[in-house]
Amino acid sequence: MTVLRALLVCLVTLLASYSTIPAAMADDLKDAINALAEGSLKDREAKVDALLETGDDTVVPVLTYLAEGDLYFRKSDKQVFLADKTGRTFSLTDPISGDVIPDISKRDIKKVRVNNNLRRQIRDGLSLFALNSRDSAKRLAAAETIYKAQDASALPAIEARLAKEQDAQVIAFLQEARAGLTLTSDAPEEAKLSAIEILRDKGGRQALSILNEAAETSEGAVKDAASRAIVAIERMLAIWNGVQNIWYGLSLGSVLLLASIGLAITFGVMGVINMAHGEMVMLGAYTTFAVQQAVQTAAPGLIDYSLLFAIPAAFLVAGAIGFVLERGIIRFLYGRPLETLLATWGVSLILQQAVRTIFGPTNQEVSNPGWMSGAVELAGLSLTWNRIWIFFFALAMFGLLFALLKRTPMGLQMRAVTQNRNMASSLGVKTPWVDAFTFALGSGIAGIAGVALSQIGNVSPNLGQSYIIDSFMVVVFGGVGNLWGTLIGALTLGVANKFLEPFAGAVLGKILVLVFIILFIQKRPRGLFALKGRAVE
Amino acid sequence: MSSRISHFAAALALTTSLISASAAFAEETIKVGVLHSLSGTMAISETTLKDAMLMLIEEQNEKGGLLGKKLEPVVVDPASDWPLFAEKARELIDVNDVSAVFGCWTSVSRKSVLPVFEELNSILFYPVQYEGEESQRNVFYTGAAPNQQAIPAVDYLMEQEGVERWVLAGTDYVYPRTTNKILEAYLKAKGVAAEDIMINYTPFGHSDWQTIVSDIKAFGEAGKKTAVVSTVNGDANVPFYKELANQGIKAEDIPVVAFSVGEEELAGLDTEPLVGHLAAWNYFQSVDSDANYEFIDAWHAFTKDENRVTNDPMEAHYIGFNMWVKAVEKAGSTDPDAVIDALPGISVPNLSGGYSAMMPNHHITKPVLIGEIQDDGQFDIVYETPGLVPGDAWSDYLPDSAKLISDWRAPLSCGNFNTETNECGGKGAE
Amino acid sequence: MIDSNTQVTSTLLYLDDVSVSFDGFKAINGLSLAIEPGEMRAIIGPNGAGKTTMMDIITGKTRPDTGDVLFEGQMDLTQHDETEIAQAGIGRKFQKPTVFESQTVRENLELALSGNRGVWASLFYRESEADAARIEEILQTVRLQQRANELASDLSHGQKQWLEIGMLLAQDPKLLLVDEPVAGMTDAETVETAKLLREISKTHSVIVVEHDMGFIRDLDVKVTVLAEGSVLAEGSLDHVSAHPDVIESYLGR
Amino acid sequence: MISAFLFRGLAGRIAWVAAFIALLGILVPLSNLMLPSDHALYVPDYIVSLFGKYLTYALLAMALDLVWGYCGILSLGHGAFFALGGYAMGMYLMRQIGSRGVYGDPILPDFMVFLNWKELPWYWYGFDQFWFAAIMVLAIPGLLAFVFGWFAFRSRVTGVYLSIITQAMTYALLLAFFRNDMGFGGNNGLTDFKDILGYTLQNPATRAGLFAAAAFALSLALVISSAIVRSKFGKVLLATRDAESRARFLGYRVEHVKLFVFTLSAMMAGIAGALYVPLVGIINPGEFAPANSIEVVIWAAVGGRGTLIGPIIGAITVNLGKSWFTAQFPEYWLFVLGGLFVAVTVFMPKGMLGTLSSFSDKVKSLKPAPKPSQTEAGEMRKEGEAS
Repeated sequence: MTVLRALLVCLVTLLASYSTIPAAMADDLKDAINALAEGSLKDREAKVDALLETGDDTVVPVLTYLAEGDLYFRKSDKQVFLADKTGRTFSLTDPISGDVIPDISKRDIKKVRVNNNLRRQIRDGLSLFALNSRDSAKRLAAAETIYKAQDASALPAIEARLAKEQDAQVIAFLQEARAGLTLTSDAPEEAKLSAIEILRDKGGRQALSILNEAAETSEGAVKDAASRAIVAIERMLAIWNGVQNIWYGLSLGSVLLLASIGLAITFGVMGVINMAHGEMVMLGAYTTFAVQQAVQTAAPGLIDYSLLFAIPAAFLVAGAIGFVLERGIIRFLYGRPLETLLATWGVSLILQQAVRTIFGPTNQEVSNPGWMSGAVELAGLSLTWNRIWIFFFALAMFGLLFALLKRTPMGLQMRAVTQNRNMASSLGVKTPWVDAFTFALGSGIAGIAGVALSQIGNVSPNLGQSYIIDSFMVVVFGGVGNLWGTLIGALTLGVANKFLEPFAGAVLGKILVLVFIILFIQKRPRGLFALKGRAVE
Repeated sequence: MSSRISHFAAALALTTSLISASAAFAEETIKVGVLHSLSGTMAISETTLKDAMLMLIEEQNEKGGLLGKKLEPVVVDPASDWPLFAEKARELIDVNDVSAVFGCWTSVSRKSVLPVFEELNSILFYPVQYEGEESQRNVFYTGAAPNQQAIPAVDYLMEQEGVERWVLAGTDYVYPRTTNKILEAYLKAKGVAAEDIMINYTPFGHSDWQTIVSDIKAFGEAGKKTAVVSTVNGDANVPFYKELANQGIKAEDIPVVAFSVGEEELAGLDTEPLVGHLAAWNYFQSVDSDANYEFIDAWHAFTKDENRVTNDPMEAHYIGFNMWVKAVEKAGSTDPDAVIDALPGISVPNLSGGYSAMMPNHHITKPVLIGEIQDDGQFDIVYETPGLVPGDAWSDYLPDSAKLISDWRAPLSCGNFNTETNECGGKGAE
Repeated sequence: MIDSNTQVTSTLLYLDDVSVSFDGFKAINGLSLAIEPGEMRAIIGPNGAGKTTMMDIITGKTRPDTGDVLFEGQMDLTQHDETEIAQAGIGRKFQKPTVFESQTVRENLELALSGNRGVWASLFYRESEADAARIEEILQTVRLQQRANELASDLSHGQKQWLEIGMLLAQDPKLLLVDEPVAGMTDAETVETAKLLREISKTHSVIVVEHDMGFIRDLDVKVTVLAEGSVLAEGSLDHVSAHPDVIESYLGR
Repeated sequence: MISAFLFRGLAGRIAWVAAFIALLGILVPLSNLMLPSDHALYVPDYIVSLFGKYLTYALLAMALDLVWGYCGILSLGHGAFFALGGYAMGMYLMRQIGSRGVYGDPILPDFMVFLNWKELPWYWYGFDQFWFAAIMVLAIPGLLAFVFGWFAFRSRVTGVYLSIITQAMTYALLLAFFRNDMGFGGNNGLTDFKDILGYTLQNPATRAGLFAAAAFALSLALVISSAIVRSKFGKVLLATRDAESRARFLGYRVEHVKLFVFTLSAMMAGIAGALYVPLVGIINPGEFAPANSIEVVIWAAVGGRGTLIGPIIGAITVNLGKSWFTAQFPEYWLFVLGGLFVAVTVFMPKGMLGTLSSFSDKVKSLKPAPKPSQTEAGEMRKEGEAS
């Protein structure tokens, strides 16, 4: 965004220095721009329209700044400027001359107010300007906006651009936009029929709503063709809906997996009923916040990558606290699993209140980096980047942990100690240290999960509480002590939840999943992946 | 044996008074109860209100206190545990002998303490927007009733943004249920077809919004201008807005207007992608008035934090506290009956540059503001009702509630007077 | 195999071609065995021969994949659970002594004493004189009368073994399954135990699983050798120890 | 037979504690109602309702102890039975409001009126009668526990798996009762009660009566529980806890044993809930929160599990602490409470009562007293065994 704006300012300056605009016209424009300062939001719509109609490139930066709420006027003379915040003051750029006035106090200027209507109007209007941009990506975005806006007045611009456009994607969008407009106009039947075909191939809900309208208002061949197209699109939508639902389920499953994977170690492998697990996740999320703050002050350029620093930091913070917890409390409680529940519950209260005291009780802001924002449209699917990252991140963490436990000497020792403490100890394994490190590992992993979960939810002292029950359900459902069980359990519960949600609603869906877990445990009293045979006893 | 208990009680009372008395030894004070959760799920919202109350009391003491005495705050933590609210209310009134209590956030906490205030005849100032359908002699509602928030917001969207299709999304509890019932009736009265209204409820703390947001998106792509009216509560908002942003729902296309999202909630969010989504309140930190600037400065000085935001329930406490001070001065005592009788008609400055008055139904008059979220976490006010809107205890859009009125002045002195049967006690026509 | 109906009905315990496998591992493989009323049988076999699994099958803890298990000729044990089988008259002593450690020796015996096991019956149970006398008698038999009121957890390993045998006696079953009764006992205790078991076998049928050859010799009963889940040999101890397969699989080499 | 059975429950210190609680049930209300408020022995209203609430918590903790301390079933869902009993009572109290609700509807509770319910759901029928509600207070938690236990114990779900599914049960109920469509008032639950059996709830005398009821209920439940754990059935319970499969091989139907005690305990929890609701004036889904059930476990552990009396002491101590800390150190009380839980589990694994009695055992053994005879030693251990 900032790059774009810098370019715009340059453009303005360039335009001004070559002074390609005749003086009289410039004055008219200046008045039209300064007029934005006056009047109500409603009046401003007509003024924006007037500016758009000039077709003058000078209005592009003005309107862009207006849409972003960065257009200000000077209180003294009602002159409108493009404002950029630099530290505590503003630097103002004259939209026509391009002159820059630095160091203006907030008190001397006032913002030109804007609302959703104006923003939409500007976005749609500027898309016609962008249609002639040299950047094909911008043209594509503009074409998409035009398709979505379905504004009949854009038709001449579309035709004009189609005549010279080379980029196939842009052409496709513009044709689709034209098709939609044709269908609602009084064009001849043949044109409408081909428009229906284009829209049918395009698919999606907007095409569906255009076709629906066409089917209602037209007759004969057009109506039939539209109805057929509607059926075809609806069928596709239903299929994509199913696929989308599976993705939602997997995504929810990956969140559950993240939340429970640390617990699969501390509870599953070590048998500690770790009620403070959720707080380890929370500590991870707060570490992410702290790292983000630190990066912001130390190296603002790296802010998009602060998450990468947060991962090891969260692991260390949560791991260290887990280590202290094990050495200080839990080691006295081995062999009394139910009492670990009580002690860790107490610890969780303390950690919650500690975070509340240090960071305050309110939510903290952890922003999504650029590469985790937005969504990618894939055929009929819309996949959000943060969910995609989290999904693969969860799988990667699972893979790493699995390899650590099964393939390294450290993992071997951990398994040995948890299976037969005395035997391991007599074989020379330093069991106390292995215990402490195993617990620290589980806690550290919970901390890493907190980094990821900070991207989709609250970062508040209550964060841990909202995941703890689900985590226990996942580990128990999958089978205590079995990592694969945790993986399959998390994904199964996620998908089950998402398939129930459309029918039963979010609340009832969750209740049904819980009832399902209760019944499932009756069938398999030791979870999904239980060991069989005499070894169990 | 019973002596043990009374010894305990004495010890309890003694320690309480010892600790509190250390601040103002041998000086008689007027005690003010602050009943806000400082731990548990609601601490996130309520802690701020406790701080605001402490600031207001401190300011009043600097001005010389009240009736020549110092005010003394008594803070307790009901820990987001609703029955504990009732216990703590009883403790404040019975053991600490407070003159008035400022507190509660959730409806259920208010419902829980209500009988206690009635029985022990004390005063509660309740600062949060709520579902209405209540008017109790001992409670003063300084937050918004549905007609002071929801209905003006819907009007704005309908008139200014031309919205024709509505998603009413809320957390499944009484405030959203009632508000949505009222809105549904209101929208239908305005000619909105049933298929153009989608109602959706989610559990508390709902965190996975993928399905619902994509449903909203689909609902909004049917060719009519669509808006979301959100009564989603507290914790669930952050994941909700994050999902909205990520699925690319822009305010220009499908604006979301929220009644439970203020500056405090936005503090936990990156608002860049949310610019233009709306909230309806009676106060925003961005309100341009001298009183507000003073208040914000005082708040920053009190909390020693330039970044602490102010919000609507804080203003409600500001109004409520000043009303109480004025009423006590008018009555010349802190006697609950005298103060309750003195309160209706009291008018104090609010923070948006005007005056708010306590009405006989124990609700107050307020302007309704509609703001759009800005990228700095503040709201830009895009609409303000021309005059003050009086709070309506009983909604006109619910059939059984429409015939009730509330007036606590003599001779009526009734919170639920049935205008059809002319009887107090909400009696139906039988 | 050994079939003939009269034999089946007169046999106390009858296993025919029983097999069970855990995750592909055949713990019991076509095992057949018959115990006559009043008989004491010793079962030996190397580790993993399926001795404990066999007991699990008889007492209903494990369901066999195939085969018949009949008690007193008519009760199909594969169709009943542990409780029903115990109530039908099969008692079991575990390999590791399992007594109720937080209760006294006397209470342990009281719990084991035969009688109605129902919820109401035990709620309103009052100790009769006959019951008290029976407990005294058993205490005497297992030589624990001096420690009757001590917690079971305070007993020595050998005493726990005896207590468990005493509990079996109190239960008064028709068939006792005794799993390694002398593991961890001193020589003197072992001799005492053998004496005790011989005494018990006068009135009960007993199956003893044991490693201790000296002890088996002391018992002086018919021996069945198990290996890899099936019967390898059967007969007197001298007979089976002369059996070449037994020497091969069990006695080493 | 029954009286002989109950008489057995009155053995040892149980008799004293039960009598003490019952006496409190008489003396506290008397002092509250009869004595002038400046009398040295006067118990103020605030204390009556506060301790009334504690007594119901104590009953809940003791009910949990019966299944956890004696039978080894760690239920993380006992709050559900408590809440269900509370809801049954709440429904009765709701129906008693009659036309005194804000809308004056003679049948429908207020929350149904403003959500436009037209008629009373069928499951609300009968709750206008106290006897019916009283039966439901026992029947609903009992039935849920019976059905749940019947499945779970038959399938031999044990240990932490059982704990977690009891947690799932209460969590599912929490979500269900949050739903306004269920017809139980959603998140707000049931409030605004007016009177019980014709006595107005805002009257201190009614609360004194409820205090007495809670004290008697606790005292009676203590005697019954004690009778149970001292019977042969109690030995079977311990046997099930310590060596479940051994008990099975002795011919005990372990699932029936567990089912009986689980159901009984759920009913006691239901009674506790039913007494709690009129004392605090509200019942809402928050009572189903898994955290509440965990807290009950903590009360029992703090007091000393497997002692019946310990959980009573634990429930009262922890809640007293909570009441006090939340008023004195509103910002820091969670540190204190959390620290207390950690300290108790690490330093006093047997809870307060257990630690106390093992301490007094030690003191006794230090005395150069003549060697106790066998029987005396046995008796002492019997006392100690449960702790």
